[in-house]
Amino acid sequence: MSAPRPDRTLAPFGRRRLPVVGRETFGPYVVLSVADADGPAPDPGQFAMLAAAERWGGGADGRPFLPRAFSVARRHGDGRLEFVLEDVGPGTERLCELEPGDDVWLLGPLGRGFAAPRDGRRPVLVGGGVGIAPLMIWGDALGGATTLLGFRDAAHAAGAALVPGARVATDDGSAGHQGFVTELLAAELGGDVEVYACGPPPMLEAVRALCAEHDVPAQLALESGMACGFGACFGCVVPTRDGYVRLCVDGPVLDAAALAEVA
Amino acid sequence: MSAPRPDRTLAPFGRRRLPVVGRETFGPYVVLSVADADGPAPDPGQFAMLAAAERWGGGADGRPFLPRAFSVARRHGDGRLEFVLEDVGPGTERLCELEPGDDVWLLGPLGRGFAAPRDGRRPVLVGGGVGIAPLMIWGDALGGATTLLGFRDAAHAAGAALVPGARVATDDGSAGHQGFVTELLAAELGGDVEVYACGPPPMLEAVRALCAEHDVPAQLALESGMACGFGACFGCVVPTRDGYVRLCVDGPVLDAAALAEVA
Amino acid sequence: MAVSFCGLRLDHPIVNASGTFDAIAARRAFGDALLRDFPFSAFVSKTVTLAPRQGNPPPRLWELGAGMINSIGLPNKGLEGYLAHDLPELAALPVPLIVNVMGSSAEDVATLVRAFGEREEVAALELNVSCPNVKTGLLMGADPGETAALMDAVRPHTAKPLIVKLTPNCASPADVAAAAEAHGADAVSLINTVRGMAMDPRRPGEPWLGGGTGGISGPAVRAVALTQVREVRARVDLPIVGMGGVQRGRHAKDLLDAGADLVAVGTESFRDPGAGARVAEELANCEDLVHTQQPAPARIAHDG
Amino acid sequence: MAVSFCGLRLDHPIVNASGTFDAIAARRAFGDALLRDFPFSAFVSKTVTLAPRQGNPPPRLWELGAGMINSIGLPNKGLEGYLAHDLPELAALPVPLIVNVMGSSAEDVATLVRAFGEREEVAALELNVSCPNVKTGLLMGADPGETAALMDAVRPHTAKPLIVKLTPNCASPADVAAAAEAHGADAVSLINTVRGMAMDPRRPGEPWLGGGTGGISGPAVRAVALTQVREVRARVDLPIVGMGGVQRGRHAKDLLDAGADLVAVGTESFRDPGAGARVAEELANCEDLVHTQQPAPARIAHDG
Ligand SMILES: Cc1cc2nc3c(=O)[nH]c(=O)nc-3n(C[C@H](O)[C@H](O)[C@H](O)COP(=O)(O)OP(=O)(O)OC[C@H]3O[C@@H](n4cnc5c(N)ncnc54)[C@H](O)[C@@H]3O)c2cc1C
Ligand SMILES: Cc1cc2nc3c(=O)[nH]c(=O)nc-3n(C[C@H](O)[C@H](O)[C@H](O)COP(=O)(O)OP(=O)(O)OC[C@H]3O[C@@H](n4cnc5c(N)ncnc54)[C@H](O)[C@@H]3O)c2cc1C
Ligand SMILES: Cc1cc2nc3c(=O)[nH]c(=O)nc-3n(C[C@H](O)[C@H](O)[C@H](O)COP(=O)(O)O)c2cc1C
Ligand SMILES: Cc1cc2nc3c(=O)[nH]c(=O)nc-3n(C[C@H](O)[C@H](O)[C@H](O)COP(=O)(O)O)c2cc1C
Ligand code: FES
Ligand code: FES
Repeated sequence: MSAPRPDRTLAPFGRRRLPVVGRETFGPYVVLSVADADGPAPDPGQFAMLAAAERWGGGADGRPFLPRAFSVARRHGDGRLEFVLEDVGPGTERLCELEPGDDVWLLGPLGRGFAAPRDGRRPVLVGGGVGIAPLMIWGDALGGATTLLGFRDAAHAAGAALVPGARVATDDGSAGHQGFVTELLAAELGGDVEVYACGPPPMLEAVRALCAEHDVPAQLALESGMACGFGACFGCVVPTRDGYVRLCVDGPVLDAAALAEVA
Repeated sequence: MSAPRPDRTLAPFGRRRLPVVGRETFGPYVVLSVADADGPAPDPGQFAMLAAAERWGGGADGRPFLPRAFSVARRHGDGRLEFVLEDVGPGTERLCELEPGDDVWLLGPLGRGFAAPRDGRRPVLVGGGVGIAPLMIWGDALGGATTLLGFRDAAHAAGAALVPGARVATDDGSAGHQGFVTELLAAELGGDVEVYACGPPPMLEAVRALCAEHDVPAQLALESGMACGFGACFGCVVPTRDGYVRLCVDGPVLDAAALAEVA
Repeated sequence: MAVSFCGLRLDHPIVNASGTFDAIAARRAFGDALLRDFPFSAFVSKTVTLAPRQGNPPPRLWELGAGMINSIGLPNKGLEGYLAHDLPELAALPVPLIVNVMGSSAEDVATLVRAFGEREEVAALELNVSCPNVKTGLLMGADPGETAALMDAVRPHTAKPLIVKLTPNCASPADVAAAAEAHGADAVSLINTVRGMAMDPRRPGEPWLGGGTGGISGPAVRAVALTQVREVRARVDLPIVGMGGVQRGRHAKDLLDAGADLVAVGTESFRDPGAGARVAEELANCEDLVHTQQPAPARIAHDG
Repeated sequence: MAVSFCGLRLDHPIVNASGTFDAIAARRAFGDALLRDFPFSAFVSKTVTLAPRQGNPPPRLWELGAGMINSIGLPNKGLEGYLAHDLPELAALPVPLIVNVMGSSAEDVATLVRAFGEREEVAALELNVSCPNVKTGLLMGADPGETAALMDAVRPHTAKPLIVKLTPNCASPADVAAAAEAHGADAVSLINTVRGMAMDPRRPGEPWLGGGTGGISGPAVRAVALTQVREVRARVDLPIVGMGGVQRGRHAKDLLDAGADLVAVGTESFRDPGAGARVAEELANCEDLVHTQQPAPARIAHDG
């Protein structure tokens, strides 16, 4: 096994038990801060597998059992990592109730993050709902970028406060532009841009199709159900033009050109 | 199905969700109070199946799953039920951490309790460890009785405060008489007495053998692993001279004469 | 949600699993309240054998995080004892009675079937075939040929509905179900418990259960039940009683969707004696039928 | 806690379960740290087939309260791809390599066994027999005769240790193990996953998994593994690799007590990639080997 040239920031081998040091809410979203002073600085777009150190299990149908994947949303100089969580099931429910004083198990950083814009293109970041998370750290790294965010309604749009200066669309028009965030994106596709998107599959598919139509490169941060996060289970595959790839090791960021469709 | 003459206080059909209204500790024992104003007054020696209403499961190996059996230790005029718990595993651990504001599921009262002393005999109550629980309510009902309690050490003997006036033995002599509680009992077996005992099997076996030797009647409150508590699973059997009996419906109090041995 | 099953009209599709509810003992504990609020639409007895059985030595129970293992060993009063003592009491139940029987030879089972088939208190019979045939050594319910031979031997002895209770501990319950169907069964029920064991934490190398091995039930076997019910449904047209780990309405719904006609609640009754009625109600009200807290559209879906 | 297994000397008794740890992918994620702290005393590959396989359509995973169901569908590069790309990388691992192979006919398996048997990087072979024989339609590993025939066909092709990986989805894994032993197997491993499925919460009646049914692993199958290992031990003298739901040292201890010689950790590695080493350490230190918090004497015992 010859040492491969790493195409990503490597994770320390083994999960580590880390203290929760902050919890803030932005509308329905919870920003969880975890102190990871000895951990490496993740690449923007990388993720971590998280589980509560206590009481992981015993929720609906006894779940959660496996850890859950979350994009690293921000890293502070002291090693503090921020995650943006939305409570959608037993795993996120449990993580959303953690408070400073509780611990998490963290494995990461994992996966391949965003690549720099090709040929000096102008980055445009597009997020839907909790898909805002990886765009925060990517915007930080880029030193700021045009950011377009779509939310269901004004309540959810409270999450937009996490990216100051972002433009917002809501499905019901209760905040910002009424309509899909792709409508805001369409207006940005004139010049030499590269699009970075994260959000629900229908939004990503709309972004992919739109960028393909305008011949604009795009990098999409996808999701899929993951058991392990480090290539062990082959559970997280998504179909690409080259067949299935494991999102946890070959993604979560995939080049839009590699995908026929986001399903 | 002709209505049988009830030989016990019947339980309402169905478990009921009841609030915890008190929690006190006596050494290693936790006294949990549950408000059950609408429930029937249990017979001394009857028990209830308890489970925490929240977070029942998710402990060691994902347990507990089934409810747990506990003797009713006291009932107050307002329907408040007291249970004396010792943390010995995931079920008792969870119940011991409950506080006022939490709820429990309770099914009961269940089983057959103590019978009045035969022929006006003088009752002598003998308890070992958390086996004190059913003796408390029985002592109340008898209007006081000679009570002998055995504990491992002085720390555990803190439980003796639950029965004012009880005489105590400890294995290590750190409180009361040094030695087994059966040594205190031996001194009581002179006259016409009836013994009521609850405690670990070796203690109950010693009580049974001693009483048999002295031709003194005894009623023993036994334990066994129970899944249901109402005769459904056939899991809680103990061997008697007449074969196996289900402790949850034919006990938990059995006449010592019915047993060849407490194993 | 009244349903019809093998000619029986039932108030709702939830019955008890054999051996997990003793209506006579429950009457002692709960009195007449049990009859008023009887949780099941039919009552299935614990397994009855020709001769009385004491059952296995304790301990008989081991708790799992998601269920339990039992080695009860089918204690029962035997045919005569059952006819004399239990049947009259069970006749007073407000629902039809299904008697579950087992024997270690086809003749034994035939005797039981004939005896119960003659009694008007008995609405149907369930055959517990999780038993080795003393003659062939094969588990009757694990082998299609054994099951066929058993059905041929017992079918002539009653016109009452015969439900064959399949074991999950074989390569293909669907093959066994097909044999049962071809040889005159009126319905199949599944799953029985899954073979399992636990070690005694205090005696290294020794099994905990008095019977050595036991049967797993409860949520741990739910996914097994679902797949076996679906496989059996793909092979037979008979009505199916589905069971295994049902705790909520949506678990019953899954089994019905997989092809069951009735659903039995077993282990969950130990946690909640009224579980049968609760599951029936959750099912009827479509309560709790969705697994996740949030609807699909607004979140990042999980299906890559 | 060094152990010897089929002539291999291993540092401790904990290996990985096939298909639950990809050392090459893990190297991409963790770099050389993986090699330094390699958690297993031997590395078992994911199943390799003659031709490449894409695997099943997603979703491939369903979470249970006590484990998971997978329908991965054995994606792999096929024999040639594996020899060309994977084998050289795996040769750098600090532990012996056991290659797991599967084929839908005895000839396919023989080809795989011969090809890998010739490679000095390969210390032993594991035969995944949870596969239908395309010729007979029978699941190779569910039938003693099929397993015997398979062993007869492949045994002549290598002198390397052959481990037969038994399926739990049959009436008697012990019968299959006995056939494997009689026909030249060097060891058996068990259990593979238990057949199960889940319904899609959003599409009533439709299975969740892309493959329809899947295999249950994790704590939910631990009691099944324990009983099958014990049954197999009672029948064969071969070394046994026991697996199924091992999360802690005491779970490994239980399997060893039941008759296993090695223990494999599978699903737990998904939760904790270092689980193999942790379990080995817990086992060596007799940590966590007792289930309950308090010693027996001072409490009211539970054994009535
Ligand atoms: C690379 C990556 C990055 C991510 N980043 C973020 C992030 O930054 N913030 C964030 O909030 N989320 C993020 N997610 C999503 C997050 O991982 C999921 O929301 C989380 O796993 C849900 O777990 P849960 O237990 O709360 O919900 P679950 O109940 O697991 O449900 C989520 C969905 O899974 C399906 N499902 C339901 N039951 C089951 C079952 N038993 N087994 C399997 N699937 C089931 C359903 O489709 C359901 O809607 C990310 C995911 C990936 C892969
Ligand atoms: C009628 C009756 C009255 C009782 N009254 C009281 C009372 O008033 N106060 C009180 O504190 N206790 C009482 N008990 C005992 C109480 O029910 C048990 O202590 C309790 O069930 C233990 O549960 P646990 O989860 O804490 O411990 P468990 O872990 O369940 O362990 C207790 C014992 O069970 C065995 N065991 C270990 N693992 C398992 C497993 N997986 N499955 C099955 N058995 C296992 C071991 O022997 C262990 O020592 C009573 C019991 C009965 C039957
Ligand atoms: C304690 C116990 C006793 C059982 N006794 C019997 C029995 O006597 N006859 C029978 O056919 N099945 C018996 N079963 C199996 C159940 O009827 C049912 O098939 C199995 O428990 C699966 O359902 P569940 O997961 O809902 O419990 C028993 C199950 C348990 C848990
Ligand atoms: C995701 C996943 C993939 C698996 N792939 C294989 C495989 O390729 N070949 C094989 O023989 N077993 C495979 N198995 C079965 C495991 O090797 C093991 O037998 C089973 O998971 C039980 O162990 P566990 O409970 O510790 O996971 C797989 C299991 C899982 C969970
Ligand atoms: S999550 Fe396991 S391989 Fe990707
Ligand atoms: S505890 Fe179930 S029958 Fe006694």
